[in-house]
Amino acid sequence: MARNGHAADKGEVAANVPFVFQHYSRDELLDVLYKMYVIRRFEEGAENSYMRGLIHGTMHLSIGQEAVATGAIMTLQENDQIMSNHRGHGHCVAFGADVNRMFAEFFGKVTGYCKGRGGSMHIADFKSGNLGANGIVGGGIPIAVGAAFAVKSKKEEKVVLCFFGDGANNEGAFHEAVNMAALWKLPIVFLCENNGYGLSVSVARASSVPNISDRAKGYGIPGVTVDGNCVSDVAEAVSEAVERARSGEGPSIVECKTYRHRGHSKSDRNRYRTKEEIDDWIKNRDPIDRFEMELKQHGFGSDEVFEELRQRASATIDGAIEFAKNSESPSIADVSQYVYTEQAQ
Amino acid sequence: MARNGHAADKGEVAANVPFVFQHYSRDELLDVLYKMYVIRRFEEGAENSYMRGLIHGTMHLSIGQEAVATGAIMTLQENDQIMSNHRGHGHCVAFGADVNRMFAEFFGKVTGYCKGRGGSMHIADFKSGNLGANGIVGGGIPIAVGAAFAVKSKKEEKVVLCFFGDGANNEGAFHEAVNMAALWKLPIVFLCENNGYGLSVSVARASSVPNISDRAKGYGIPGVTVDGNCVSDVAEAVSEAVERARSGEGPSIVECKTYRHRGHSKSDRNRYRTKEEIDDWIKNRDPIDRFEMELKQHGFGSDEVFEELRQRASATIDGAIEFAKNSESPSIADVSQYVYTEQAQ
Amino acid sequence: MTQEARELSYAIAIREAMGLAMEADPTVFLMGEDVGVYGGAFQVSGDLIDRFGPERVIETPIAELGGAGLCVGAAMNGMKPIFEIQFSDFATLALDQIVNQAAKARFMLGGEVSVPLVVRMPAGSGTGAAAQHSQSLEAWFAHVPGLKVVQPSTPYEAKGMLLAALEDPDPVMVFEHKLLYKMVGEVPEGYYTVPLDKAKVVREGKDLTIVASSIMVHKALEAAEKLTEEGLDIEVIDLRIARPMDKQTIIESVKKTSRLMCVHEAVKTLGIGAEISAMICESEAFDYLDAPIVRLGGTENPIPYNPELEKASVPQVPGIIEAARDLAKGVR
Amino acid sequence: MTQEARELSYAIAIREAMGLAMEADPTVFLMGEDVGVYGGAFQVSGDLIDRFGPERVIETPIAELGGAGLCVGAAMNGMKPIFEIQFSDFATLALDQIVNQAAKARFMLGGEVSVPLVVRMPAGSGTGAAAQHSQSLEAWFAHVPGLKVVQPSTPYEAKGMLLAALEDPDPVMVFEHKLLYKMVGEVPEGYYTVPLDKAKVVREGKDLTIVASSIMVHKALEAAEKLTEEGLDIEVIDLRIARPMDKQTIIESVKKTSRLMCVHEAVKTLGIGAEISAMICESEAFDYLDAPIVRLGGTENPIPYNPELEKASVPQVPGIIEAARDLAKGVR
Ligand SMILES: Cc1ncc(C[n+]2csc(CCOP(=O)(O)OP(=O)(O)O)c2C)c(N)n1
Ligand SMILES: Cc1ncc(C[n+]2csc(CCOP(=O)(O)OP(=O)(O)O)c2C)c(N)n1
Ligand SMILES: [Mg+2]
Ligand SMILES: [Mg+2]
Repeated sequence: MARNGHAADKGEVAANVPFVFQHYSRDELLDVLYKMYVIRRFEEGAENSYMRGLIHGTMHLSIGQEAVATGAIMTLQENDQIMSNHRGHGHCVAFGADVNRMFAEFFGKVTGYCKGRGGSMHIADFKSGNLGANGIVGGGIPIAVGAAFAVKSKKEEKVVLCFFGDGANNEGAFHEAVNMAALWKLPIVFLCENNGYGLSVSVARASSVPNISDRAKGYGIPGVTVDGNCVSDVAEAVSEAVERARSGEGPSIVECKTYRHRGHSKSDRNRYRTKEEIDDWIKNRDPIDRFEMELKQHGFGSDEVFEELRQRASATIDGAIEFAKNSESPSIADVSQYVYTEQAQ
Repeated sequence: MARNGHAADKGEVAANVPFVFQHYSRDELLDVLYKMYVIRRFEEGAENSYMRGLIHGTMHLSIGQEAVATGAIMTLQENDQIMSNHRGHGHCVAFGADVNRMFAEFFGKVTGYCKGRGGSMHIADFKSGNLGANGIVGGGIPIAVGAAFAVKSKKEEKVVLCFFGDGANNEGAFHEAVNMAALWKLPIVFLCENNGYGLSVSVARASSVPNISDRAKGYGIPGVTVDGNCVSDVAEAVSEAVERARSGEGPSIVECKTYRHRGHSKSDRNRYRTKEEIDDWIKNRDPIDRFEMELKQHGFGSDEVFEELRQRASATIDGAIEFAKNSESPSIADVSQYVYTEQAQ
Repeated sequence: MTQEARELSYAIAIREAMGLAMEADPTVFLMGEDVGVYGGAFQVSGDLIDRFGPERVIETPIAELGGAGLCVGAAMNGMKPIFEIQFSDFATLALDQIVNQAAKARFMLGGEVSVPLVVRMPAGSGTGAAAQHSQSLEAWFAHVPGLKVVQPSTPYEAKGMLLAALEDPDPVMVFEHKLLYKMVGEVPEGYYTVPLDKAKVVREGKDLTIVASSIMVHKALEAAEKLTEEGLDIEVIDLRIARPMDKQTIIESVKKTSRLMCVHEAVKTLGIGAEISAMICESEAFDYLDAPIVRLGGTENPIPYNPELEKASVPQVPGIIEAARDLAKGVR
Repeated sequence: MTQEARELSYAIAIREAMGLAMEADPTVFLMGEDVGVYGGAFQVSGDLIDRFGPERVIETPIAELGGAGLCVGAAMNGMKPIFEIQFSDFATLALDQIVNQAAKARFMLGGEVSVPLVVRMPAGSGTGAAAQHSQSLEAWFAHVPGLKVVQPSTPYEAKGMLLAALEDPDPVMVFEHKLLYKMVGEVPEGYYTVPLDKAKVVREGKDLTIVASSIMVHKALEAAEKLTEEGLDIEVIDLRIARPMDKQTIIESVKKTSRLMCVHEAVKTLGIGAEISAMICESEAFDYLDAPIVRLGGTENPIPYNPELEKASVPQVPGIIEAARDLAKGVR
């Protein structure tokens, strides 16, 4: 997997070769594509299960945003951590989570990452370094900064990559946390996944600046905006920010402009977006289509190769849904378990 | 009073004549000086009463910051409003409050602005448009924006001038409120009274940018920093921001750099500031000394005139303390009065 | 307007109340996240944006503290804001403005100002939204002098109490239960108010009093109905208002039935049942009690995602039946 | 280390606990506003900055929500933060992180993480700091599963409970009463803990039980002492922990004395006394009660600035005496 692999050595390459094709091997990049497929199938599988009444509650699908999760996370090293948010399935998968346990969680089963207690909005893979999704918009941002604070305190080399949405940047939590991270030069990257809307409210109607990265100026830290549907652009900007964070120079804001193909959550009638807008993004700006094309252009893949990866992704998701279905539900008697840490007497 | 008077007509004046000497009459400026004296004496009287056990609780003195309150408020018009904060005595006086009722409040008397229920941290003069001090750092900022929202809704001409400290700008409330004010172009001016410290923590140790006005960039609004010990510089910057707000162009941040001569509150041992620093501000940068000097330079006053105003200010404060002493305390039976609005049955 | 009754859903009853208030009073406005073209997360505001435009139906950025503060300031300046917090759980972000500012402003200023703020909050579990979207936090607010706290249980109450809240000069917190939004019931047309100081006996009985709030009123009624088969005659009181509590109605009922049970969805410890129980103990009704007061409330855990665990975390009809039976039959 | 006793103030006892914990465990740190060179708003951290440096005694910007969140994240990543909120009233700004994050993280993640966070908060009235700096909000936190809530009443408890809180793997809220900071009392040297699940009988008696918390323990003791003159023998229990409540100690006492009074400073409605009263009503002790349970709590208003009104807003010794006398003598 790219996340755990090493970037290919920088060699002499033509300046117009995109970043990832300069720094990652064919296998690594195909693995990124594979992850994008898995995310897409995962979300489709979740949507389908939801519609069939197998999953309840609510969920926020990231279809259309796969390049952000994969492009950002591929730049991380083994021990780095991520903070996810409510739209976190893609982050989780890209970070290497076991989709069986993810689906099991959505099905409310004990084999799930949260043993059926958390569901989609609290999905985490804590032990691997995914600090978890969050049901509170912006709620994860100070926690991520705290994780980075601990990293610095313990003099570790880790970096924390903190995902948040364009809507989240208007929360006070964002402000307080970014200020402290900047002040103390903590090893964190603030990655704003700008899909144009915070639920139904467009960025223009919610934030007083055109780009979320403009906020960076108010904190004296770097802020960049990139095409969030281009794996390479995301990876390039994030890797620069990660390097900066790792070398002790402090945080940056990387804004990735993208789009969610689906509604905000299950019950969205999409009255705040035009059909044309949605169609344009689906047909002309799909991140997977684009990455496939680029891979082909660089001779790193073919329709056959892609199709095989797609099949593999589908099989993985089908297996995960089966796993989830066949898993046990928690016992009602255990309803108050995990509230407090069980202590040896 | 300058606040209620009209600025003198702009005429042909030398470019190097300070703003207030171009736009305000001698009487108006002497009234500003008088208000500075009143604030200074007021604070001294409060401090003294506190030390003599006549006032209890805590209070935050604004000695050394008189040019901000007076310079800013002199630019306002009759119906404009202000939002004060915990260090609000000066704002209150400059806005025209009755010092008798202020002292009575500090003495916990029914004749006080809050009938003895609020004290220094909640002093207000609501009916005149001073929306009040606040015990919560940053707590007044969203309220001020809401007041401005009401002004805009009702299509009034008012402007709200919102005072806050350098420490307050790190609160999430600041961020959320400024963003909304900027987004909706509300008629408000954010006036940061930067006295170098939020309690014991210097701006450099609390904010990730050197100037609080730098935050403005993150909201896409104007931000300026001026010498807060210079009445004219304050008035010039604020009047520009007020005009902008009044004409529907939205908010600005005006940062006034100043210094508090006293400790943060009653119990401050000043371990976070050097004696040299404090002495320098007291001896060389006192805003009253400076304004006196400027008035003299422009032929608007003399030592005799000043002395007379000082005497008048002292007498006013002495009278206020007497008034407070002689006022009645609230009845204990009324302890739960004013919790809810009394409704006619 | 005629006072003819029709059937409306709880959500639409609330919308109707907001519409009536906005028509009648130009200072009323609705502010919150996604209350505009989206129609509100629970489709309560619906078409209000079309009727009143974006100047009176105001979508905020995602900023609960700022939004609440804005409404406080607007209220101080003569407006009547309705602030919708998308889920009551997010009130945790706005509490400074609600508790330290809105609730206390009048008192701190010695009566010089009123803060006629109405905060509407969808609350409660049952939607599978897990721990951060399912809490019942009304007891916190009921602990705060300066606030009024109401929990309408039917479309009728939802409309009438909201209109009363909008007439009230002080801050009123309205907890709307998410599972009630689709409940349909009779709602008079036109303007009417339900006073904010009276509980309501929704079923008369003589063997036992159940005081329930919000959705639990319906569960208690269902339990009471079932228990008639066992010959039990249960009185059910809809608490309606958590602060100020209508003690008298509860006391009278307990004096009649001599047995009291409180049912609410909030976590049992320090839920409103604790106050009801303690209040009765202090009252003249204490001497009438034939058995200890029983409380049913949420279990001592956050609301879990798994639907069975979620249900097990709050009182359900079978549990109410069992507890009521035990209480009615056991004599101490 | 020896366990020899000396007299220390409550504030210094807390400082000593923090110092001991920081010496013993490099992951412990103190974070808060002005906790560095200033020594803390109430001079609790004092010289810790000199002893442990700015990397472990961290002054934050004025940002309670962010600071709390930072501590939650640091705790998840293996640190043991002590977060000082300058006044407990400002916890209103940090509640999302405390209630929605810290308290629920372990549960929501199915036991995969612990949040060993200690939050220290000066609480209570008596300093003339008025409505936004004088609240007693512990009941809010005691309503939240996932939190522990402690209220040390003496220097001994302050040190031992804080050390216990720092050993605890879960979030513990420590409410320190401002007026107790200067109270002097015996404090053993060295390391010791006071368990976080036991109330304490601080005075034995047979006629009446008073359960008091925080500063009210001292007022209750004073009242009890005075009432010996009238021949009354009063038992006083220091509640110490509001969540999880030590029911057994209270139940045993009530079974012995048959009369119960709860005294706390928080507003009476839905203060911890409500829970104690309701809990006793549900317990086997109900049958032993010879009189209704009495609650004394704060009056139903924000804390006023005027010192006489301020005092009148919370229970004082004469009021406790009067209520205890009435309760002990009146038989129902
Ligand atoms: C504090 C808080 N406020 C509101 C919500 C409801 N809510 C959930 S997601 C969302 C939109 C978030 O927008 P953004 O940050 O852009 O993320 P996106 O959903 O677009 O990925 C809202 C309003 C919430 N969960 N938490
Ligand atoms: C929310 C909140 N946090 C902390 C405090 C305690 N406090 C009162 S004033 C103050 C410093 C404020 O600094 P600044 O905004 O610069 O104003 P200044 O006191 O310098 O005028 C602090 C920390 C408070 N009152 N409210
Ligand atoms: Mg978005
Ligand atoms: Mg300052």
